[in-house]
Amino acid sequence: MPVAEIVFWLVAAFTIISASFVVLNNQLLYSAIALLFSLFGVAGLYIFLWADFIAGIQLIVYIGGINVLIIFGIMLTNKISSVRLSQTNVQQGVGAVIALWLMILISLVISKTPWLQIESSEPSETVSVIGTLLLSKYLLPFEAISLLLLGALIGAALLSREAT
Amino acid sequence: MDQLNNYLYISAILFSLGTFAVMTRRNGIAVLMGVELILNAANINFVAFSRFGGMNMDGHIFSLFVIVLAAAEAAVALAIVINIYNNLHTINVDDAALLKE
Amino acid sequence: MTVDFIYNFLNDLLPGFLGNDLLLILAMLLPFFALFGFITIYGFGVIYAELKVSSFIQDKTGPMGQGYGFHAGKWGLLQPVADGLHLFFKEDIIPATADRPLFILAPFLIFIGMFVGIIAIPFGEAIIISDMNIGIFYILGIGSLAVIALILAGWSSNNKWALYGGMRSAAQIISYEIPAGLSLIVVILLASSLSMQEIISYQSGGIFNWIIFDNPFMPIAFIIFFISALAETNRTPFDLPESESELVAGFVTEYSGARYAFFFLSEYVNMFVISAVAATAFLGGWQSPFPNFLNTPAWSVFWMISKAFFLVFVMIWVRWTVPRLRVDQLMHLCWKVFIPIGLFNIFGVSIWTVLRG
Amino acid sequence: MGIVRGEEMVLNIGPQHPATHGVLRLQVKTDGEVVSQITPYMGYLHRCFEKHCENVTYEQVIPFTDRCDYLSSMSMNFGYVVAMEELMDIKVNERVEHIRVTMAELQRIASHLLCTGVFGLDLGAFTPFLWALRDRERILDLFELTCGARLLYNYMWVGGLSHDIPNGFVESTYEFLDYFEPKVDELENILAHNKILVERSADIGVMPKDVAISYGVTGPNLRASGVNWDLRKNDPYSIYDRFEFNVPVGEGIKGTVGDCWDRFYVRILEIRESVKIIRQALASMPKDGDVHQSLPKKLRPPKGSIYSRTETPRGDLGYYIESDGSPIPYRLKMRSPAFTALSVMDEIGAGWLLSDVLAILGSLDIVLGEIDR
Amino acid sequence: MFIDYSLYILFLPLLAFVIQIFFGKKLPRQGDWVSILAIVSSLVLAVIMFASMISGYDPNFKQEASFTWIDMGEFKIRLGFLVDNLTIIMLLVVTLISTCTHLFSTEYLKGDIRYSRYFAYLGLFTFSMNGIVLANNLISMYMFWELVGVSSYLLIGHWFEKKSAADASKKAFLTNRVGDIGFFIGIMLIYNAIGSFAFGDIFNGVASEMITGTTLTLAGVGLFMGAMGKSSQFPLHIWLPDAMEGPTPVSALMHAATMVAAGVYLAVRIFPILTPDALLVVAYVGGFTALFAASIAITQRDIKKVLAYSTVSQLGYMILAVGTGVYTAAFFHLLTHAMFKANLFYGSGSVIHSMHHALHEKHDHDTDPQDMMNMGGFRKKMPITHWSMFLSTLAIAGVPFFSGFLSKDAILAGTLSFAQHHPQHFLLPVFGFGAALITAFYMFRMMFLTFYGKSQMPELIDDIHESPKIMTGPLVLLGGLSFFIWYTLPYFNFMSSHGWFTDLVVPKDSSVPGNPSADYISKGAHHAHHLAMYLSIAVAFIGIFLSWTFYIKKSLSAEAWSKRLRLLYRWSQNKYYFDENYNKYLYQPTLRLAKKVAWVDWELYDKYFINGFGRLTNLASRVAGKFDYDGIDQVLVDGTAKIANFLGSLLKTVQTGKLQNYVLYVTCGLIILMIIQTF
Amino acid sequence: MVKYFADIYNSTTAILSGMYLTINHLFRAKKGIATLQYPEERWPRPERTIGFEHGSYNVIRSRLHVDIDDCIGCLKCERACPVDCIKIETEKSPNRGEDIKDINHIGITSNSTKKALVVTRFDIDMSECCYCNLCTYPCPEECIFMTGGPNESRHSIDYEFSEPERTDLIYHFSKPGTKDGLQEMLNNREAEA
Amino acid sequence: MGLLTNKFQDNVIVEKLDKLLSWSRSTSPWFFQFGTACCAIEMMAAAASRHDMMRIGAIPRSSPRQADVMIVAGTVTMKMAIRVKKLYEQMADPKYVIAMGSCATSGGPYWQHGYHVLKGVDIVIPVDVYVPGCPPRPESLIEGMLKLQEQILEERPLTRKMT
Repeated sequence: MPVAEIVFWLVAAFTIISASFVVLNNQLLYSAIALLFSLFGVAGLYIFLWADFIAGIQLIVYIGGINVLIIFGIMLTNKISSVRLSQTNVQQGVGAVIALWLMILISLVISKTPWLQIESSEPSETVSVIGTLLLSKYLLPFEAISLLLLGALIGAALLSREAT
Repeated sequence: MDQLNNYLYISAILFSLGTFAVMTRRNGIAVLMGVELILNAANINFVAFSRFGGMNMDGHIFSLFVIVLAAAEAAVALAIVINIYNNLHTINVDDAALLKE
Repeated sequence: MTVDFIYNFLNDLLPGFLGNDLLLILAMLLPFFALFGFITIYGFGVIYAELKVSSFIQDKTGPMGQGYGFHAGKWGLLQPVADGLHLFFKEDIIPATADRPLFILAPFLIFIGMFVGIIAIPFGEAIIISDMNIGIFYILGIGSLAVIALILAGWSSNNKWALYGGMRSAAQIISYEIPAGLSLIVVILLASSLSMQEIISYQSGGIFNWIIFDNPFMPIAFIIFFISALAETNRTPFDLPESESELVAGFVTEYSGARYAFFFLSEYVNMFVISAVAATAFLGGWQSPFPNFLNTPAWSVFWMISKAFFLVFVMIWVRWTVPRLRVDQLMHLCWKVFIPIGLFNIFGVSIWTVLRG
Repeated sequence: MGIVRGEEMVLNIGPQHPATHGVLRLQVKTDGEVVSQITPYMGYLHRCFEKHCENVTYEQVIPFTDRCDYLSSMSMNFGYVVAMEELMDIKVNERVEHIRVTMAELQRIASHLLCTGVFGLDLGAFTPFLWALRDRERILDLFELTCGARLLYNYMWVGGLSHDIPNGFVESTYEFLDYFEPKVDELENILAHNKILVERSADIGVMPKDVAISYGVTGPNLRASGVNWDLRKNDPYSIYDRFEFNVPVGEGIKGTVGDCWDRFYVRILEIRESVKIIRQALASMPKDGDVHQSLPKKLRPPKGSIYSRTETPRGDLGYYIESDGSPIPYRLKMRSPAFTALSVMDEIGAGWLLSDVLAILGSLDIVLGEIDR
Repeated sequence: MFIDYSLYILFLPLLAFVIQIFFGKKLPRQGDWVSILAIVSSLVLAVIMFASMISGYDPNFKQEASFTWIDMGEFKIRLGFLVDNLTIIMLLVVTLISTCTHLFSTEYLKGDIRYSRYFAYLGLFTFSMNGIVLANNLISMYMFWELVGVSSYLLIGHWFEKKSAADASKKAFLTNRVGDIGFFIGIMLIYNAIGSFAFGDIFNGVASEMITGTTLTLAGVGLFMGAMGKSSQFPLHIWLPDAMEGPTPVSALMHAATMVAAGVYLAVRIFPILTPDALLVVAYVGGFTALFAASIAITQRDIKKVLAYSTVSQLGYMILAVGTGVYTAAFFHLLTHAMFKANLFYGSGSVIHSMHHALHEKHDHDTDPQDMMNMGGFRKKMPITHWSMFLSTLAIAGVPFFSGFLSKDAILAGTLSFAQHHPQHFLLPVFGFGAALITAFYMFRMMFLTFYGKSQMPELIDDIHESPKIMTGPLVLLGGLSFFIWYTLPYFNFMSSHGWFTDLVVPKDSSVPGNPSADYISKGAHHAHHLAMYLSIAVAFIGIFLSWTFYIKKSLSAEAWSKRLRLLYRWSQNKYYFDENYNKYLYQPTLRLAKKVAWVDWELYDKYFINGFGRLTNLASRVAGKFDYDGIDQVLVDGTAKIANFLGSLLKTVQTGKLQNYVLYVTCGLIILMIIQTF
Repeated sequence: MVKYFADIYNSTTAILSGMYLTINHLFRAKKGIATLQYPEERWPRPERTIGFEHGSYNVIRSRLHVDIDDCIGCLKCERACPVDCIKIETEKSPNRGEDIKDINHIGITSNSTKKALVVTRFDIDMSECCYCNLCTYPCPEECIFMTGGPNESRHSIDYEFSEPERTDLIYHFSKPGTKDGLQEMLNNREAEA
Repeated sequence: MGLLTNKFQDNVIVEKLDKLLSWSRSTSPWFFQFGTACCAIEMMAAAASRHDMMRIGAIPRSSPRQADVMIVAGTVTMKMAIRVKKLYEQMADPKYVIAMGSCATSGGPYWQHGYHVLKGVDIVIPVDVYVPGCPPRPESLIEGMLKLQEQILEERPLTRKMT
């Protein structure tokens, strides 16, 4: 097995283990940190998929933005003085069964479908292609998403304002 | 690593883990984390299909959109959660069941 | 030096000595060891420089190696070594009320965040560990790890000062990433690439081709980037998170020994990374200031390091000159001064580019 | 910022904290970064000064007055000897008066230098602090030249001085003043007009006139609030009525009258005025004169009491001495200026950010030695 | 190189403006050196451009650069810059006069409270004027056109504490707006027909008859209305004399040399699309303005007012020339006029400056320093000012060997030839020569009253001094430029085969089919040349002679003649009651109309119609409501709701209000679907 | 808006001028440095040659020293001390002004005063001393003084006497064995008598 | 440090390492600014330009966790004694204490009548070096620091104690 393959499986295992830690841990902050590692692993997977720009975006937006937001959220919604931020779960048994079923079913679908794979080579430049696409073919969605972001910005600001 | 299926399996596992989190956790922020996992699973699929479907970047664009959406969603969701906390002093989503009746 | 280069070199040197995979791993690890050595030496150098520069500014001599017995070398040159050694062998206290795993994780996280950033910094035409397509983007992204590390450090210490420090630094770093990014976007706009090497090659041909002299907006962008960099490294006038007179020692209040040394060192490594990015993006990177002169690989390493060190020196210089800002003034500066000017800058540079064709 | 909204947190600044200028404990209630209430707790440096004085003779009190306000020992000595001389009706000669005034004003410069430097340090500027200390060392050299001690002098005695000034003292003082004046400009340049410092201190912690007066704040803090009150002018003791000098008051150049910046800047202006006074005192100093009054071996003041006040670098210093005719004071009470300055802390400090509170504390220039006594 | 240089010329003053407006007060000397540095650099660049244009002369030289400004699919607007011979000369003129103004102002406005702001606005004005010159299309020209209006507003109102100045600036701005509406209509008409704003496209479009007939005429007249506003032609001329409230250097720069010339420049630019009808309108407006303004100028007492009406008159000349087809002559006159009229304004500024100082010495604050009746005998006291003004006066009067003679002669020749071809328009040359006669008369009247004879306020004469060097410098320079020799320079240029300066701009054929060709016009003008020359020389000397008899020899009494022609005199003195008439017949009726309309709107429409409608609706709704509640609501709607309520209470058990449960249901559903789909 | 830019301008210039100041200090470090390389070089102690008769007293507040041979045991210094850090015990000398060889007691001071008392204990606890110099003034024999300064010929300056043990800071000036020796001698004499 | 302390037999390598370690500790004694009263001012003076403690490697720290040497400068009152002990306990090993000035050494001027003054800080924490003076001159403090360095340099932290 070539080194790259080993690294790939390591990254995949890392991602999944961190993700299960996110799901199974009872301490919120630990979950958030585990989520950080999981997102990191996903960024690694992106690199294996030749999507280096997406990996960079994943780093900046997810790790630098969303994860920090989540950590802030955790700290804002708990008494700071208490270190242990535990939480409780409901319907774990049913949930586990259903989630397992879901996974099995999706895996079945995946394995049964004859996927079409087109051989292609690693592109030398992804950023400019994405940029061009964004401003030509996907201009409308791009604008829409900017509007959405603006709305989210205003909404979040409005919601978190003190009610005075 | 040069097989589409591998990525799809990973994404399936992430997806079901995320679903599990959304189904079982009571804490709003934990639910949010589950949602993030689900979105990531979808993103892996997008990028993987793009990679094995001829490397035509459309998948990248979609995952880009998803990431942006996720950012917006996280911001708004956290704002809501904090609002709930300020009003009800809890962030367990099932306690905030004013919608019920 | 790229991994491939080392790999080929090793392969030529020791044909068949190791398996290909092992050789590859070796080729990957070697630059990391080199990097580690570099960081160690750099750390000693920069700490010594900080001590000395601050002392001279304050009309004193700083470490002179005086003292009892075998003292710290001439002019105290060994002072940082002694500092480092004694820190690493000090007792390592984890407060009983602290959150143990996170308390241990935080210093490593921040150090890794800083350390991994260096691999995308070019020291010469081929002297770069990894020439990424998205180099500058990567460094920005990896830098955001520091935020989480600082929050964790502040929070897990279970100390109010540390908590305040961590929160302040997180807010500060997140905010200042925006103006830093805005001013880098201008550079990307000009060089039309995210790759560090291509940004540098855009600036080839002497000092007047450097991006900072490219058009009248660039010095502004450079200044914004530099000040944001100061803020991101938590240095005066933005050292609120560890401000001595307010928060005792900020988020490192509870850290001692080797863990504290990690925080300490990572601050300086971060200074270097940011300075190197600034040098790459604005000051021509490893390009010599004279066109086609002194541009051999050895010289290029020299230019890169001297440019970065100059900026590090300026950071030290600023630190010992100005008072620190208040939290709201800090945010005011970021959101009401830097971001509007940064946006205006983007606008201006775009128009300039269009007009210049 | 509102990091932690709606959650009040109690912070204990001190007793061991870099910004409290000693062992003061400020219990601070914060809401996020905003401070809602400040309660100073004192007594961490209570050294039993007043009780001590009831156990030692009148001469032996002087070393203890030194230790009250250790940043301006000369002025503390001065106040005590002025009170004693008033009580015993002693008139000291001209030379002694001139030397005393010179010393007190040098001490004022030294104290204000440290205060301005530490204020800068509280706001994060390290370098000016060391520059200020560097110049302060020169003053301490002068003191050392005179009486051999650097910090606690025991120099002014009842009815005179412990020593005459040495030969060459006047010249070295002139030399020092010539060296020093440009350095004040430098200090002012790097601190007073620095935009960041102005932003940090202007309009912060405004102490209005009436608050200052009703809390009994004195000294530069009072003058910064716009009240022209200086005992050297308003109730001259010693020979201060002979000298030409101005009493700088806060004018709110960068903000409101009575803000931190004014308190800081008034001190810099006072440094300049002190330089003026020293120059005049040195110029008019008589050439000779015994620095010791012939007094009995043991000081036995007549029965009675006295309250006398002088202007130290921190404000009005009052000594109340009650004598029962024995060589040991029956009761000695000190009214210390920094105590009132600290008591105003909650009034002007609440509502500001945490960083501002420390700036306000720094600008009040308190010394715990005399607060706790 | 040309495009680069012209961009630098364009943006340097803007840079100076930005620096001045933000940091001006902080800089040493209030930063006037920044503006001067910028404008001098621009001047140097313009001179370089001009020199290289001369050395490698190419009559059809043209460079264009453009970029897309707005791109909305089909709808595209491209902005750009055009550099040709016309532009280069114009740039030279603008930067030269602007430089002179900057230098002059440093002394003239010394100690002014808004000194730096003044320089900033000068920079803004220069920028926008250069923009007009450089524009290669109507829309960017319009943009700069408005910018010129704004900066003119700011500069006229520089001393806005004075009510008259504030009013004058408003008047100038609003009057210009009237013209600009026409301009904009013209632009839109053309864009509608041709689909582009660029001059090249428009000319081609007109040539290929994409727009013809009345539309084209209307468009041309519309565009010309803009020129009318800016160049203050007859019905819209009222703002220019009032604009003299601004600082005198501003008058020299804007109201003599550049801004008002913008209208002429526009007319010259759009000449190829003007139809014969439009040209006639142009010619008559111009000619009438020339004579009419000159007749006002005779009786004015204020030195600057005289110059202002003179300017209006001269601009009328230029417009007249455009209208008669000799538009290169118009441009030539624009050039020479810029030089000597700017010089005259500087001279008057210098005189006013010293008058002002003299009055200040005497603590006399009531006497008007601009009134010519208080002057006289300044020749000895202010020799440099006198001589330079004298040279310019000779030039404007059309005395041979001075620049004005050349350009005026060309215009008159063109007019004469036009009248020869179209005898029914004999009035045009009459306007022209009449105006020339009166011009010579009143200009010398001004000179004589100011500099000759005895002082009319003898107590002042001792305090009158020559202005400082920085003010006389521009005077000397521009006075020197009044000699004809400079405008024949290309003739002596061994690298060029071209004669007179006017030939630098080669007339082009009109794009409108059927218009006479350029060759035809120039031949006609050449034909009429000699006659026109003799006539104009004669007319000029008659005017000068008359003036001499009136004001030096005093063999004819000015008072007596004014009494004799009392009606005319009073009309002229009061500017033909234009402002009053406008006020009476235009403004007041408009206001009254507005009040009437408002009354109708409020009292009638709102009270009766709207409210009545409301009442009606109210009634109808009550009826409808009864039906709605009793019929639909009770039976239909509530019935449905009852059913829904019943169903809802059934489903309520599923509705737990717990998010987790919902997700669970959803996932279950998903699984069931997948199972169905898969197996 | 103008204020906004003016603020930016002001802060920039203020910071730049500050930085100019500091860089000046940095580059003129050689000239400006105020540091004293303490163990190698010392700040010159002020030399005092003032006229009045205290000239023989040192004014530098350093360690106290007692020339025990000159001490007559008058206890004036003990009384003057505000903190009572001087402890003196005396015994009556058998013969006024007599040298007692056994305990190295010299009977006559350098000022030719005959001693009536033998100082059996003269302890100064330097850790309690407040360096006020009050004890040196009343001494009639000028035998207690702070070291250094004009006294340098007698005892060099000494402010560096840090000790790892606190008891080392208590200085015993009376000659060792004085008390016991005197007692023994007196006992002997008694016995002889 | 606790992990390695006194675990090794005496041999050459350990001895060299020992020396290196004690050298590093003695060369960079970071001190904790624990100024309470008058002596604090002289401690500042010792750290300031004229005397510059940094020459011998002593750098002030404001958090006890990172400091090696605690300089107790000034009077310690009964109320403060608890805090002194607490702060001392918060310091990481190896830690040293310098008692600066008379008050910290023995209560100083207040030893007799000072009912509220701790009579010597060695009552609550172990003191390594006593610096006399009231207040000690900066030179004295530096001298005390040098004495402490001398002590530290002679320590052999790694070597197993022969007991």
